[in-house]
Amino acid sequence: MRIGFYPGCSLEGSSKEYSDSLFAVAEKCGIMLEEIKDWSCCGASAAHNLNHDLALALPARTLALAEKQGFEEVVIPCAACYSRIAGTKQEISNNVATRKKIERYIDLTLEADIKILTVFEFLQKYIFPVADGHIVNKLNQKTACYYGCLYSRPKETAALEQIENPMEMDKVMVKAGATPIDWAFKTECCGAGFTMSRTDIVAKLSGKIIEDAADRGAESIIVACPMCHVNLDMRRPEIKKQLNKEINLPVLFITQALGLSMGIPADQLGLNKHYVPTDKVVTCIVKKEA
Amino acid sequence: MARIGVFICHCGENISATVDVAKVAEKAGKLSGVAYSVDYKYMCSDPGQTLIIDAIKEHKLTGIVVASCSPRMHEGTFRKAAEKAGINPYFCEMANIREQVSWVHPKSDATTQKALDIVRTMVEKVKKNTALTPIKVPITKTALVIGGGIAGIQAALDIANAGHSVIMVEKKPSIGGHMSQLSETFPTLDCSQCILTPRMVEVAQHPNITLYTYAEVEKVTGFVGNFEVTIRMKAKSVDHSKCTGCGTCWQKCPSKKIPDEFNEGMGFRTAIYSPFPQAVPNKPVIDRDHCNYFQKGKCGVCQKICPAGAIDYEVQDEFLDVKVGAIITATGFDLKHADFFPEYGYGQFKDVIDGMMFERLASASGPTAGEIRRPSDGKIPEKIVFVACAGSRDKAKGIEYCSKICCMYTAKHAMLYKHKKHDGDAYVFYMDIRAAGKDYDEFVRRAIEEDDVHYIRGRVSRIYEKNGKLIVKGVDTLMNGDPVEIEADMVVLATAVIANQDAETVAQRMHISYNKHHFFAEAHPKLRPVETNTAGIMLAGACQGAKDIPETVSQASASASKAIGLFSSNEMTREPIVAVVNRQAPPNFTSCTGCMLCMEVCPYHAIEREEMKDRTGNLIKVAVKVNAGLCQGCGTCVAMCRNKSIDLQGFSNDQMLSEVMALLNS
Amino acid sequence: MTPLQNKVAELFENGTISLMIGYKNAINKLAVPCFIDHATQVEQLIYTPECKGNLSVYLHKAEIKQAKKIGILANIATLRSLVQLTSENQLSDIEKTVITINAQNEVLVFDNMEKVEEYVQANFPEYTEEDKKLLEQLNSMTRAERWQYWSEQFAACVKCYACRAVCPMCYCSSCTVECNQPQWIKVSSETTGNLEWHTMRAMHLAGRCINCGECGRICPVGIPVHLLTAQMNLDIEKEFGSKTGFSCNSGYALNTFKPEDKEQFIK
Amino acid sequence: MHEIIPQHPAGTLKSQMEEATGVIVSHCYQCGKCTAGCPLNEEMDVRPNQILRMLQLELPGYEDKILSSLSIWLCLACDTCYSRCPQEVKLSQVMDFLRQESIRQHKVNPKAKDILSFHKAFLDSIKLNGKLHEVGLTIDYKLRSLNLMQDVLLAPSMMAKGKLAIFPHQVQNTKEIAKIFKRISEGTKE
Repeated sequence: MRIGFYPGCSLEGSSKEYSDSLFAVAEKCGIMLEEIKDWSCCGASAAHNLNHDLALALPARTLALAEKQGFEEVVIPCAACYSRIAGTKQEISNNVATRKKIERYIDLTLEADIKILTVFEFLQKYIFPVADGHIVNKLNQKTACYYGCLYSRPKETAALEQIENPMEMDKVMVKAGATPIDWAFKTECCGAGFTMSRTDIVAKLSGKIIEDAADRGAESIIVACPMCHVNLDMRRPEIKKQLNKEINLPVLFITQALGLSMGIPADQLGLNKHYVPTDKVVTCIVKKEA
Repeated sequence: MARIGVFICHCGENISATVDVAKVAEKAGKLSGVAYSVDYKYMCSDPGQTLIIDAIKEHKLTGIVVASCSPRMHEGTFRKAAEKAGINPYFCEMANIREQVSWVHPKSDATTQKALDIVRTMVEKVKKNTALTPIKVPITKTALVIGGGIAGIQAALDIANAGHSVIMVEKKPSIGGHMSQLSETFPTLDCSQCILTPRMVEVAQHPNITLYTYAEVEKVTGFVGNFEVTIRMKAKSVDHSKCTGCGTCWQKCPSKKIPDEFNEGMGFRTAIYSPFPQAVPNKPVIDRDHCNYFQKGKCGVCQKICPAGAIDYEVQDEFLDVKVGAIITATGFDLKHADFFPEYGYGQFKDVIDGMMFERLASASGPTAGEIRRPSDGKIPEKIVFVACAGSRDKAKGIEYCSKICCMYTAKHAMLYKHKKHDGDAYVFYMDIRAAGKDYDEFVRRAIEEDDVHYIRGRVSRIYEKNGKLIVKGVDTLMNGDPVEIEADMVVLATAVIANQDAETVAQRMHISYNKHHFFAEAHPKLRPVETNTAGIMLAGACQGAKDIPETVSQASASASKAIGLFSSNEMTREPIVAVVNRQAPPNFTSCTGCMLCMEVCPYHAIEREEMKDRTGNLIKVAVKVNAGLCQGCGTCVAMCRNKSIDLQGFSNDQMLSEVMALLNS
Repeated sequence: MTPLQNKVAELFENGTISLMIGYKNAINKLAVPCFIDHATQVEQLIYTPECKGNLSVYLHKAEIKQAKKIGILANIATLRSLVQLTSENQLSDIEKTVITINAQNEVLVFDNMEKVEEYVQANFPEYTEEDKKLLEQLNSMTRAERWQYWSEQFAACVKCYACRAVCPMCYCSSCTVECNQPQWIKVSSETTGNLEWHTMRAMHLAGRCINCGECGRICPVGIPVHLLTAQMNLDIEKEFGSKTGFSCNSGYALNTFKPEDKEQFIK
Repeated sequence: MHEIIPQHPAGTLKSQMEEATGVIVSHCYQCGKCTAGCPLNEEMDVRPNQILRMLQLELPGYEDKILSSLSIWLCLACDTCYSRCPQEVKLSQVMDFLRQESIRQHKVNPKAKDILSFHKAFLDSIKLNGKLHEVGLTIDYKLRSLNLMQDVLLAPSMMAKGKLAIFPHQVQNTKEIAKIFKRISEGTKE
């Protein structure tokens, strides 16, 4: 079966390392991902803030293209894109009138029956069955798995089993030989779309998250969302000002951490692209005992 | 030849305001078979009834139609009048021209015509009526009480003290129910066990009460006055006739780490156990799921050391069949548990507990001997947050109803804590305070005014743990929606009262109805609040809906009085509106072919198989018959029968068709 | 002597049966029912493709029941009706031995209904090509056309009740149509009354008809009356997933309630 | 940008909102759990439960107060409120609606200018390229918001890290996207 891949805008730009590391891990395990041809932006928070129809039409176009190109499953590693597209799929399949209207806007027909996989579902379904043979390293550190809002809410599209205390990422990290910590801010909001327009808010919300992780002894934060990554990694100067202290806790994408456990070089995983240095993470790694 | 009398009632202005009653009376008088017709201001009044009685006698009427209100109101009144006048009461029919005509239509000719049409249908029906006699059913004057909590105890004692025998069935090893777990009770703060245990002992010692603990009702058949009940006596593994309750066995039992249900898991018990020191009977049973002997095949310590030789590992569940006349269902409630509230971390954080756990902590017989200590480290909390409506009034979580008791017990909990820890802080997050009972609001005010409990109006969004404290994130909606964050040592959730897990099974076994939350349904929410729709089965306590102790006890006494009322005569009469299977001369006996379709659809299990035999006992025919005691006259069987072998007395096919034809042929 | 005749003779001789219901030759090579009460008469028995009649209809007759030990020669439709009648509690007091001849021309003897049920399930008959075609035609009509079709058909009905007499599922000792207090169905033979009668009969057979087609075959004026219940069976199978004459204890689709039923009224 | 803001029929704000979102305002029983869990409750001028309260009461002046509030622009659509709401009121959808209505009625709170500028710049970037061009968006946003100096130091380092593309990635047929925008703006005007 061909597995479709929807990178979304961030994975082509500010979070390129997320895409790179996902492909590196998939390649290592012999899984092929095929990018949806001619995909467009999901509209992100801007569209649903300003126009509901547009917020449905943009994701619908991509869904329709994926269907046309014969994919049964599409992997969407970006939490924001996942949330917009899964929400659109749900709204369209629940309401025929809406579907007809949107089909008219995008001038394409769609069934909205394609299966959408989050990065967790993708790893669980395709990587886990073969991962053990490829995992050679033990990350050997305490990690704080941070899920954010978009995987856990709203409940109609939540990709997590327990939305108040999700464990999906924690399971991946255990597999990679890390020790996930129990902490309080797994699904709190980081400030998301305010990354440029209200950096003060981002600093406040993300600061609380980083502080709690650090207080509980985490040595790294693991994320699966480009927005979370930008806010937690790139906004450190503002956060430092907000907290009045410097916390040098690196923030890794889940696929980067898993890639490290598979012995994929840090550069290939894009670890050099981060603002908070990731050297400490790499130095923690030990060879997995046979 | 029929001589029908028609009596048109004005019902004051109720009918006459929109219906031309005089015209109806006049036209009805001209209908075929009508010998007398009159209108009158209030037919149900004494003079009205006298008018009817006199007319029957004077005009030698064979049947009457009273055109007035719904038969629900006054059918009984007019049938009695007919009987007084010397005709069979079932020759009296009512035409409902109030609810079905005058109340729902404006004044017009059409309205008057509709009234006349309805009168005409009833005239045609009454022509086809037959004399019916009420059915007499004998009564077994023994009551079955299911459940040995305070509801069951109260009901059993009331019935037993009235001189009738009672069988009480309790599924746990001891009676006492949830009330035995409580610390002190609102609004008087008297000790729960102190007031309950004398009642428990009274039940055990009452000459009219037979108590079966560790037993469950397996099957209920029969009908009011004549129920047949099968009771499963679960294997106790201890012969209670030999056991002296000395306690040697549970002191020596090696399986000591079983979470103690009575203490809500905050303590341990042994595999052979009596649930609490004041248990009735205070004799142990073996919990086979946790007993080494039953699980691993070795141990047998209790048997070796029992001085009375009462331990018997071989004993199996036994079944006992009893006959009873009335059943009181007092099966109680449960509390919503576990990970129901993930955002409050219940089940995740040890110090987030529910109300019943707090009761055990506050109880002198509890795991901390009455000191409020938090489960995680046994420390006395400096600050406790109580969260009301933690599960109740929460549509998203599937429980939209109010659990009714939480406002009061939360105030009590906060008060008990403050009484024991004077410098501690108690906060209550609430949405509304529902304290509508006698002395209830005063009680809550006392908590606020005298004991300085801080009430915050707003719901808690999340609770998480940090540095050994529980961070409670709430809001004060009375302060402009300002967020409130409290660092607490312990959080008590007022979780929802829910129906017992097996409530649905129990209801189906008893053939009683229940709502979507599996609380048992009363026959009428206002006028028949303790009876079920199945005659002879009554409800007591929280199995019907959340309620506190005073209300439970009142309801238990009410249902007991229903049973006592039933037992006040040796037999009871029932309306003869029941289905009958026709009878024909042999060799047919009946046109029923015995396909038994009616048997499957009968909601009351009133249809039985009947075998027709000749003198020598040879089977000639298989058919069905209706048990008049069980039949409620719903008519489902009539609809199912293909060749009309079954008919409903008082509403026969013939009568129904006459009504329809009267309308069509007008 | 054919294997069938031999077998039946043997059953008489060892006392398994005291009366045999089977077919014999009549003029024009027609097969008609015959009733044999002794081994010496077995030579009359035939089993040819002409043996289409559903002999189970006789099991309800008081005279037959007196025989106590009954043997019955059953084609597949008869076997199916035996199964359906059992599920409707109609055969519990009859001691019967069922004989059939399979596609390989072997004589099979069943001494209990479980075996009959097993055989029926393994050899469950399809609708005939002719019936399928007719049903397709009827279903392709508009509602008005269909009403027109049946009105014309039933205009010819003479109310001889042969359809009822030949039907193994019409076993009521007194039929609703004869009920005159109150009178539900017009007794005279005219189109409305005829439609009433056939509609009622179809409703009473809904989900019970075993598709033997006897009613249509026997009709002296050639009304394909069996199509009504044949279509009803298809509908019921689709809606409730139950087949008629398939299981001895299946219950009746139209009065069986299950907790998972989508209707709420029963809860 | 204004052309794609939907036009709504007349009616009170509550009735329009209920019709557009399917949310029933009377379901809210004012427990305040939404506000209690809101990550930005402290920043908000009107708290989430109060917005619903004003919609419930419909007293004079409330509509303006809601539409010109900063709160509706601060809502991050994190959905914490809805996920814990005992009455299942979809507050994030209410907020979506109120923002659109606030623009339509020209009542956007001045303090929300930056947030709105960002959203508009974002959509324009998509309209132009079909995908988001981060450099283009940043420049556009800076011009609109006049926050010219913000993050000036960040861009070169991002580019050095390969996180920013100077030229936009585009969908193959950018006209398609423009058409969708056009159809919606026409469709919503109807």
